[in-house]
Amino acid sequence: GTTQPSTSGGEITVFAAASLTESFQQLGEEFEAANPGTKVSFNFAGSSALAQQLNQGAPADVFASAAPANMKQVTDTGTITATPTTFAKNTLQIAVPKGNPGKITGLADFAKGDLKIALCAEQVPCGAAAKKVFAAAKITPSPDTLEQDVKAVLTKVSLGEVDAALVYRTDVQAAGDKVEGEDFAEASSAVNDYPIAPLAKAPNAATAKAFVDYVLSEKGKKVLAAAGFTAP
Amino acid sequence: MTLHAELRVQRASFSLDIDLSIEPGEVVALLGPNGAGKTTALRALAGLVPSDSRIHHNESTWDGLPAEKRPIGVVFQDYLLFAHMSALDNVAFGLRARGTRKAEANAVALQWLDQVGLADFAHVKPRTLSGGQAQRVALARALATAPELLLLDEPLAALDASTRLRVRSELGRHLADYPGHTLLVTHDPLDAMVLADRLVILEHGRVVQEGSPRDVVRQPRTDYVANLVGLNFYRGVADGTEVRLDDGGTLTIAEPADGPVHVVFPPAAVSLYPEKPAGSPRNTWQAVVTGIEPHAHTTRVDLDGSPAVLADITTATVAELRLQPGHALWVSLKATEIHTYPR
Amino acid sequence: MTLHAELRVQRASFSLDIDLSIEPGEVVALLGPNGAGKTTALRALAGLVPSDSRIHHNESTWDGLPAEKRPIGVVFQDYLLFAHMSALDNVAFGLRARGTRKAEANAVALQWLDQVGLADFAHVKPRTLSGGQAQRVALARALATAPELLLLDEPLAALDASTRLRVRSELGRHLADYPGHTLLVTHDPLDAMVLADRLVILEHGRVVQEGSPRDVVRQPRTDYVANLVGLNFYRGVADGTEVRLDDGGTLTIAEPADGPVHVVFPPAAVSLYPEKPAGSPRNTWQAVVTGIEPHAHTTRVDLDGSPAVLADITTATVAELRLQPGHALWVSLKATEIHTYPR
Amino acid sequence: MRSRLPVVLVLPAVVGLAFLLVPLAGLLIKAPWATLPAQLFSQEVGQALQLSLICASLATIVCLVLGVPLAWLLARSDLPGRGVLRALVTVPLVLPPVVGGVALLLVLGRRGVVGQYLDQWFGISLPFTTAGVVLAEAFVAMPFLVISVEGALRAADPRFEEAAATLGASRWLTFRRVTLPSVMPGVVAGTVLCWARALGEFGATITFAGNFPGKTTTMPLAVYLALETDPDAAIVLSIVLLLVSVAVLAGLRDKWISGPS
Amino acid sequence: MRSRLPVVLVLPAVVGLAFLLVPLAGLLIKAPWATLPAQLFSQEVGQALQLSLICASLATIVCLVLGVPLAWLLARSDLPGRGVLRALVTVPLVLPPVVGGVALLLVLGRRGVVGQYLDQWFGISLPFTTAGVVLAEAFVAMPFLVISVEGALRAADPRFEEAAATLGASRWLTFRRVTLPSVMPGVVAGTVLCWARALGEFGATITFAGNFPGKTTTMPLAVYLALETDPDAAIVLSIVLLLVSVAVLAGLRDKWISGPS
Ligand SMILES: Nc1ncnc2c1ncn2[C@@H]1O[C@H](COP(=O)(O)OP(=O)(O)OP(=O)(O)O)[C@@H](O)[C@H]1O
Ligand SMILES: Nc1ncnc2c1ncn2[C@@H]1O[C@H](COP(=O)(O)OP(=O)(O)OP(=O)(O)O)[C@@H](O)[C@H]1O
Ligand SMILES: [Mg+2]
Ligand SMILES: [Mg+2]
Repeated sequence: GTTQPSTSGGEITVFAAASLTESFQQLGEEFEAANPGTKVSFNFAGSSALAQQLNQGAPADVFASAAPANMKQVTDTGTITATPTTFAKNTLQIAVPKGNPGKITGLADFAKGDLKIALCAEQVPCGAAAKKVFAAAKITPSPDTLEQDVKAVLTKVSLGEVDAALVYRTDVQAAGDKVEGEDFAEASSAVNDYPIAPLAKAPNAATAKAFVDYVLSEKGKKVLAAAGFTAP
Repeated sequence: MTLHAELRVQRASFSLDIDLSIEPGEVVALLGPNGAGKTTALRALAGLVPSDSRIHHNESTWDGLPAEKRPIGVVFQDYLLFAHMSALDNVAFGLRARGTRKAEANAVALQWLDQVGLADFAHVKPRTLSGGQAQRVALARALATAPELLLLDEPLAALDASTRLRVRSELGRHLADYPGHTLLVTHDPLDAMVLADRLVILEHGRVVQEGSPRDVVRQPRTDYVANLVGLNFYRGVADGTEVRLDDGGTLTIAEPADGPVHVVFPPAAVSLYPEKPAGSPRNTWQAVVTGIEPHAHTTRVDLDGSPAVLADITTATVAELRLQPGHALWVSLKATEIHTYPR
Repeated sequence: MTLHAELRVQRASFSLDIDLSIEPGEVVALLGPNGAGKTTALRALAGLVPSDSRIHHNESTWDGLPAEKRPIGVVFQDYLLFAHMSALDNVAFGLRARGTRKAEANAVALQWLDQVGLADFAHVKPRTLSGGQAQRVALARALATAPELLLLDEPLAALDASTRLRVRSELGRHLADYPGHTLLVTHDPLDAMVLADRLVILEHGRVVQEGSPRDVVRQPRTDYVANLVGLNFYRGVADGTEVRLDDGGTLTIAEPADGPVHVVFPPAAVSLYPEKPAGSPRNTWQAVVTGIEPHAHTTRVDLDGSPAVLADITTATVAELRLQPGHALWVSLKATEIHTYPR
Repeated sequence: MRSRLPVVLVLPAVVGLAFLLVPLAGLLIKAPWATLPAQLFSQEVGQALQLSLICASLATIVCLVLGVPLAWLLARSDLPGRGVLRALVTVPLVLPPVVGGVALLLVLGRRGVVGQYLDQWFGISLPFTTAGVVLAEAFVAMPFLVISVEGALRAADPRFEEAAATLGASRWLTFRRVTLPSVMPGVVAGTVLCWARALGEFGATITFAGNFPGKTTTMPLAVYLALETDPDAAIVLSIVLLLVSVAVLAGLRDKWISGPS
Repeated sequence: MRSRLPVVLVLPAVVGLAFLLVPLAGLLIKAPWATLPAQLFSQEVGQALQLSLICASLATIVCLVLGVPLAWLLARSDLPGRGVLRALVTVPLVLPPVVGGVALLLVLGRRGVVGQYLDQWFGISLPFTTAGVVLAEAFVAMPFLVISVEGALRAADPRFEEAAATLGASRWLTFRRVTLPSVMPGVVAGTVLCWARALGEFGATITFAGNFPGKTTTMPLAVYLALETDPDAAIVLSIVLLLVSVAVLAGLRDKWISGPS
């Protein structure tokens, strides 16, 4: 059966987007400390893979997605019936290699053909966001590559393969000192929401709700803010 | 209990079509020139080649049976020893396959290796055996399972003269004791004569002659067989004591005959003279030496004439006549040495 | 221009240590029992086995040379035809490897295939050749490059009697014309006698006898050689016309000798009688039949006595004496038939 | 006793070797070695490494048990449509591993074609378990084994099998005692490919088995997560994986292999 | 003329076949077939498919040219440390492909150990080009070829090479005319593995060569991106890739293979 009553006290499984790895691991530890007897295990992977798994009946209590689209894939099938809540937002930043060898000063440089530019593919959230930003700024970028995720973009930035890229500020922060971030004005025109929701058939519904609440709490916000997320 | 086989195999440009019967305890030797189909016949009996053959034995038929269900033992022309097993394991393989326990199988295998004189090589891999040693292991492997039908493809070909003598007589002893049926493919007429009760001569996939060694030796029916047993051989038409040979020449014989006959006489019955001899022999004709082959105690001389003829003479005579290819000589042959029989 | 080779090979439990010289145009036959090291010697000459051998030829040395740089041709004991090439391509391979143009190489190859009687099989894959056919292709392949040193490992072993006669005499003709050096490994004394100018007998990796075929046939020095040439062979000590044999028995000889000698006589010189014969032969003794092997025209009888002896008698005599293993008979031997020579 | 190696063979061989090894050398040079000891002895890495080795080995065993017979069937039997079957067997190679994982979920997931019955009748649920990791790795790695072994079987001389048959050996005995030992080098090659592929497997694993530390987080998954948080650590982790696999392969292969040359 | 196939072999073979094929069947069943025609005839898909086939084939050629000699060197020469070399050659198998891509960038990238000179001296920059795709695929796929061919070489009887040597053939000629034809089934098996692996290659390609439609977007990359937004479309794309590869493999292999059995 799929809905056995919780027998293992407070153990829950959280499916979370890979970009949340660091902050959610910390949140999990804090949550366990705050609620003795509970245990949080994580399954970190790409949001779309997680959505697939959930739709195939994966045993999870909570889903935290990096994009509303992936959350929608799960709510569409009824695997999640609760209304998802946005718990964090992420904005784009210009990422350049340490020392900014391409002398990038703003979004306008993305139109220069002689620079190596990496963007995310339109199909992934950061690519969709970048498209909006360029539309708002009325710039036609000349990318050399349209990467399938932010990490792939950052790898190329940190190795100096590209002179500039457009990625989330949280990712720039995680990439360490090999990558420098530059804010730009048009970033506000494309903000990415991170939704979270407990599953309809969560084996441990009570603890699942408690964990969602904890993420949305002030303590949760602080951890997320430290990773570079902005509050919803 | 006779084994009856009608073997029919069709290959690209070759067809085999022979009927064979082998009595229990009988050893049949299959002789024939290279490419005659001896190996093919053996493979058809073993069930290793797709064929329309029909094989009956012991009121049962083998037609549908796969090779491993046939109670056979095979020695292959190129050994086919399993390279990753020791000689002992090779020999024990058939016994193990038939369910004998390991210790027992090994004991029997060792006994067989001993019989072929290779007990010391029991734990050696085939790769390090010499050609003859490998052949003997293959022999032991096929014999070890005491099969009902033993198929031997040139079992003695790679053995040296002394080992061959020994293995041949051991094989002969084993085959004599052996209650099953044996088919022996060989090129060596001596092996066939010594080991077989009956010879079957194959040419171009068909049986051309069949009979006891003695009959075949006395009355060959094809050039190949005559060659095999070392006789001068002609076809001719007899009219009383005269035989007109198909390929030219006439011979006088002692016992009158009539109609188409085969004519044979041993090379040793032929005498050579530098001048036309005067004397009792009824047949004398001139011939030219085309080849000389020294044997251990005699020399074989190839002569072209009407008819062409082979002569075995003593090495002393060769020296005395100063034989050289191209020399013209007189050939003399007593009528009583010539044997004829109907075609 | 003589080829001098000191062949030294160390194998697991076998060592080869022989010196060989081959004159230009000379054919040396290497004979020996299975496992004597014939193939190993051949491989050392071909450069196929790591060895401490030293080979000099034509004022140059082959010691460091890899096989493909040596001007050799090899016929292997198990053919080693390239399975994915046609017979023609196999034969043409050596010529192509030496840079001959394709059309020319194919023409020469076809000629060679024709010489071994396989022109019709030019475009056939080795897998579909019979054993003897494969051997002949291998022969043609080795001869096609007209090598300086021709190495033949049992080149005639798989041939049938008539083909063998033909290929042997063709091979003999080719070797006679051939200006290079030839080493022939064979088990068949007849092949060796017919084809070779000199025999080298190997046992346990050492040369035990060497000489012209005639000398070896007359004066064998080991049991193996005596067996090979078909002689009764004993070691003994002579004192005038008496020879006391090492393994028991005494023989009277015609030509007085002294000291340790070898004693030989042909099995055909031995007569058998049911009763003690009275007459001229100086040697008579009793013996028991242990084996009977019919040959084409005579029968070989194995007798145990003092000494043990082999006798060749006519098949008629066998019938007359009603010979059976276990029978006791009288053996008679003329002193003049016995040949002795110092050990 | 053979001549010098021919340049026309040695040159491309060396270029090929360089092509494969120089990038690895690059990794080794640029790796932040200082963090290596800390990584090596961290509990998670130890766990992931252990899990990787166990799962890859189990997957390899599954592949051997199922794949070698399959290779034999493809090489030796006279099934109709062997050509298509053989091509189908190579398909999981071409499939992007993530799609392979999806396919496994579709079939063996809790709502899958087969999985729903496994779940209802036996209470067995494969996704998100260590068994799931083994399955995912086996699915991706098996074609390597099958194709290598089939190639070896096709190159082997079938007459030895005939000889075994005349000695009374059933097909099974012949297979075990004659065929298999004679194609051992090919089986070893296939096993190495299979094990290595299983060890490096990522896409199908994370999709089908998820990413649960201690249960399904193998080294490649750990590398993936490390790429999210600390790219340098990811490289160090990869090197750890490399070193372990080289050690295992170099240690084992020469023991297994005792062929010619 | 042989007996029935033994159950002990056929059973695991059939289970293995099912294990490989049922998930594919699952994909086929669940695929939204209605969208297939639209996908098939869309320009991007056509472009990606074409690029995939071209790059995989080129990568396979690179692998054959470099890998077969390398396999020969490993199997036949008496280099010291062959065991370790052999293990090193398998390493790109174990490496998560993304890390393999990073390794390639470290060496051949714009700032890479070798790449910076390629860039400065010749103006050649490999990342983000089709040549980069070929290189990345070759790097990942070559070990498959090398190991398969080496296995086949080890199982081949070296005495045929000796026979060729006595006929005056150099090692190179022997290799071309004797060794290679006799291990053809192994080479074919390796080539199939190599081509299939190159065709399905994703991680190293996107990391080293990036993703730009018409230049570096191969089918697996297209599948990946489709997975992000429309998993059904991704499945259809995968099926297209599968069908094409099965057609190619089934068509070619039986032509190449004419071995025993
Ligand atoms: N697999 C095959 N396909 C086509 N033809 C074949 C095949 N095997 C053998 N042959 C042909 O069948 C004929 C008979 O071959 P077989 O091997 O039976 O001869 P054999 O009498 O054993 O000769 P040998 O004494 O030389 O061994 C030959 O002409 C041979 O070329
Ligand atoms: N690779 C090897 N490793 C170890 N021993 C070997 C190897 N090859 C051959 N031998 C041994 O060397 C000895 C000589 O073998 P060789 O093949 O030279 O004999 P041969 O005289 O050719 O015999 P035959 O007439 O049976 O072919 C044999 O005892 C054999 O077992
Ligand atoms: Mg034959
Ligand atoms: Mg030999």
